Amino acid sequence: MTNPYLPNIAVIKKIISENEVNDIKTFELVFEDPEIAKNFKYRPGQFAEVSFFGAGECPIGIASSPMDEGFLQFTIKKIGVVTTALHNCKEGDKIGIRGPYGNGWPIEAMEGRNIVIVGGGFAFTTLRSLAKYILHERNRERFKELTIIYGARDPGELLYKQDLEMWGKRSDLNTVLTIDKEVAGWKGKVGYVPTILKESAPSSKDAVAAICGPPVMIKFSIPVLTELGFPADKILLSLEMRMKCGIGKCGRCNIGSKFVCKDGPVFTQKELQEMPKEH
Amino acid sequence: MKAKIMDKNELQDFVDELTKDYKVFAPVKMNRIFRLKEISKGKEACLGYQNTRQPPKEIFFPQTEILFTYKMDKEGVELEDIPLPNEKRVLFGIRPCDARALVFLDRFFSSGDYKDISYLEKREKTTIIGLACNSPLSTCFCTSLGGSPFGKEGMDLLLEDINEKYLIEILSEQGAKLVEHIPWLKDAENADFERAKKISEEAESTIKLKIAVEGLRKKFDSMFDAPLWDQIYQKCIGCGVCTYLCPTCWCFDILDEGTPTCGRRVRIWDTCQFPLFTLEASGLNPRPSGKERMRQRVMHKFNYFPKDFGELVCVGCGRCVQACPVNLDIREIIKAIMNT
Amino acid sequence: MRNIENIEDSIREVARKLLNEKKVELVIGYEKGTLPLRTAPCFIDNPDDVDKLAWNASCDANLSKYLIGVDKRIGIIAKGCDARSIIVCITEKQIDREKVVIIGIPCAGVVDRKKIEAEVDGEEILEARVTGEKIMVKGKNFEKTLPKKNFLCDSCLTCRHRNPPICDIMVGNKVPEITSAEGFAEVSYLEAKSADDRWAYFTKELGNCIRCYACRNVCPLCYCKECFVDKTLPLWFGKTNDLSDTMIYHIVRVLHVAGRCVDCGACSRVCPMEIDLRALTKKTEKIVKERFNYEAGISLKEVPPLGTFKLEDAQEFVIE
Amino acid sequence: MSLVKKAFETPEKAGEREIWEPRIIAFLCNWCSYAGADLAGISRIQYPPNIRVVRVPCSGRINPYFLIKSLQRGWDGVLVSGCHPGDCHYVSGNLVARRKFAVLKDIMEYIGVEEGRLNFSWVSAAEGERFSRVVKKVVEKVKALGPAKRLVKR
Repeated sequence: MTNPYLPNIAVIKKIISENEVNDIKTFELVFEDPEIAKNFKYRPGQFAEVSFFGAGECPIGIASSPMDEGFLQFTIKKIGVVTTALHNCKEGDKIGIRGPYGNGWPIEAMEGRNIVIVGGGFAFTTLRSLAKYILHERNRERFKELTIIYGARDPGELLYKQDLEMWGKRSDLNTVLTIDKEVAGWKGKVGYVPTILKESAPSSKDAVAAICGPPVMIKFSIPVLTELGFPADKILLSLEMRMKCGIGKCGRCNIGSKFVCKDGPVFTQKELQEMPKEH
Repeated sequence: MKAKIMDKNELQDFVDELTKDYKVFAPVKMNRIFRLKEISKGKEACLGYQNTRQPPKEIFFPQTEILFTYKMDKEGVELEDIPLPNEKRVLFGIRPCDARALVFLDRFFSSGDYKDISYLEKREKTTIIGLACNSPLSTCFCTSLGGSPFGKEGMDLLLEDINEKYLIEILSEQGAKLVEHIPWLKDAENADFERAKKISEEAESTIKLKIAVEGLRKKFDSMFDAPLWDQIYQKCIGCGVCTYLCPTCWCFDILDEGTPTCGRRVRIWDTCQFPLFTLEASGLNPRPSGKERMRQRVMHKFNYFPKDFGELVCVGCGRCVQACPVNLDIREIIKAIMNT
Repeated sequence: MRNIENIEDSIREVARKLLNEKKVELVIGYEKGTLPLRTAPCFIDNPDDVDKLAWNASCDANLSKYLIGVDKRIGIIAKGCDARSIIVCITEKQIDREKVVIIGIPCAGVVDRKKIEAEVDGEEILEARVTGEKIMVKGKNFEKTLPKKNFLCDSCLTCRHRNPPICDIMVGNKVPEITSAEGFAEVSYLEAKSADDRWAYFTKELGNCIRCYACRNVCPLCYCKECFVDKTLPLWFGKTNDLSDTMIYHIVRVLHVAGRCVDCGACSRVCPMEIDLRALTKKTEKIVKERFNYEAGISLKEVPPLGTFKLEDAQEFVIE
Repeated sequence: MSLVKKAFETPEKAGEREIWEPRIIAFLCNWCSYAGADLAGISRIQYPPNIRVVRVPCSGRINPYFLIKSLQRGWDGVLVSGCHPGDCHYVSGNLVARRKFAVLKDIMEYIGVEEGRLNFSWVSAAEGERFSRVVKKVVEKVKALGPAKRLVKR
């Protein structure tokens, strides 16, 4: 039996800043030990415990897609003790990773269906992993139509700008970008995500919706999706609760009889309705 | 089920035998309260106590436990896992409710695909010798929750005080192995079993409090938004006494200590009663006030855990009732829930 | 001797009147506990259930903690020490004087449960009643009556403010104040010891602490939004229960109550590991008395000693 | 746990074998004591090299956490030095601090931390000579007490 809390060492290969304010960065990491890299199998939507020795560890969604060989990407916002320490790192520094944890997006259940991805602000990381996974040539034909609706406060806050551009050019998906308030030179839509979602009204026939964003956006998007005909068990949410151990032992992310880190973070709206309103 | 018998005055020699090749933990009186401490000689242990202030979980799941230490320099990071204890241990003289609580902890820490090895390793290497309760306290309500003053769950040996002698019931093969060491123990006759049985019925009858807990789990299903929670939590001051003294509370926090070049990662007890337990980095706290936190403590024990593991996870030891600074009595909460 | 019963009735009367006349929205008092010698805080907002309010010698909780951060007009039952805590919180702008109706109770000292349990050497007390100067305790196979004055809480033995310094309504007539008792006997005893002995004493006592923060959460002076032990940015002191972290937690907490603590004794009473925390708080009280000649919670106008300074403060500790 | 023991060592800890040299952290107020220390340096006044100076705007800025944290991290002695009462650049910084230090020193010594671990002094900008005397006195005191053990986090 190995110590479940022992992280594996990874080296920071690249650090990409995601917004002008530079408080959100994407870290590209490679495991020091190729053996570990080989059997670090993960699905989109899973997270890992990223640790900076001396500061602690925190659960971060894996932003890269499982199809990307050889590296892992984490998008981290500078907000707490560990994230501040990570933001002070430079390329070549060594940090700890343990995981992958959580159930991730239910890829098997989504196969052969239309996919609607609704993301808001900084919580687009695991949705991007899902989108990249679906758009990969080996997987694309297993899924039908893909719609991505992604909004942020202003253009600077939109994450993964190169991906968004690439997706804009592709024909086999429909990308709708929006920002909250009008900004000069912005060609995309303007308005909050729920309103834009209602406007673009993706068809709910044989479709699954994956949504992740700030609580206020989710609060207003769920009714829109139900109105569009999405049944409660076809709306998938990735919850953001305070987690610590990541393996369902420390009790922090306990809602009702479920642990968000073990039984989630992806839940269907149906499951959430049965759980106590504490998320 | 075989059993041995020994006179009361042979107890110290019994423990001395154990200390020869086991590391023995036993209740020791420290100024006014009893605590489980490692002892080297039989006479340090004293069994004239109702229950230890802290449950035996502190022996297996200590309040501060090092997960690993790290050392970082130019070449790389060197992680040193903490060597697991290898010496055999004996936990002497714990009460049936606490032993039963350990069974819950075992089930939880070994559930799922990530096992908590430091806890499980210590548990495996420890033989449990329980002490039956001849005179339960007024705050004890183990009989309402499936336990009993002479309960045998989770123990390897059970000492039953039958006036001038101790009846030692052997409950597991690990217990049997322990008793083989001690040649001068005599086998028990039926008269001893009868006397023990009589005392156990007497003890059980002293617990008058019978809380109807059948259907409690189902009743709680609809209790999440009950207005009752608004009154119950008002006097709670949000300290950690009830959870730190509870034998079936195991929430913890993980944090790093030291400098980036070398230090250690430590696991410490934590409690759902503190606001920081669920405070998120964004500032949102799903359990902002004492009401949600008090509700979480009660609901987890009587509804959430039973949904996963099938049984209510309170053993009725009464420690939270005795130690609560504002006398917030969980028995009253259960009664209030039952008759809403 | 004023008997306890009519105090209880007059408390209920006062509470009913205040609630009926809408002078207060809530009355905070004591109700009978579920265990012998125990009472619990109770919150009455409806005149009909004022009969839950009780008064006996076990009403030891310091209720002023429940006034902080509540924006309602509240009537509060306050003994001498509780009223002094309210004064301290008012001078520190945590409680609005207009919003509080202080129902003062001249206090003859509250009973210390742990002393009584020690007296019956751990046998369980099944029933107990305090009448006048006698405590009657009954267990499974014993019954004893004990003189109340030997089993008062330590802080009550040397309390010099049994009558609340300020109150809006006084229930029952004043009790004679004691002036003879020297409150710092225990502290002087410890001061006489050598540094090594004191270190040994405090490491043994504080080594039992399980960091449950009952002492902090019960103290009316500890109302910080984010306590220094909860801070992680910067992480000042560790949260583990190693000896060094635990001792520093208690040292810094006591530094924070220096010049504000009224010695209500709640911290020592609630400690589950029965650590005598008053050995530390009484020391700060002694320092503040000797150095700045200040006693906390006496009048609404005084400024706490550590919030001000004098040019001629003593500086014997400064190296010449 | 060899790693852990190193964890809380202050950097370049003197090895046990050579004679032990105390390590003292000195919080000097920028206007007086820091200037006093400068003057001692300029006028080549010798004083023991055991102190590591932390420059603070005023002795009033020093929070008791700094001093307690220093003792916890293994410093053998703490010296806090500010302007003489009445000379404070911020008028009352040292006066407020004096009360805080008085209470802190009494409590720490009451708990059992040896007298001499926490030292306070007033040194003005013109007293270079006096600064070196104060430092000598503190170093002797701490040397007599030996390495710090109490409150140090292992």
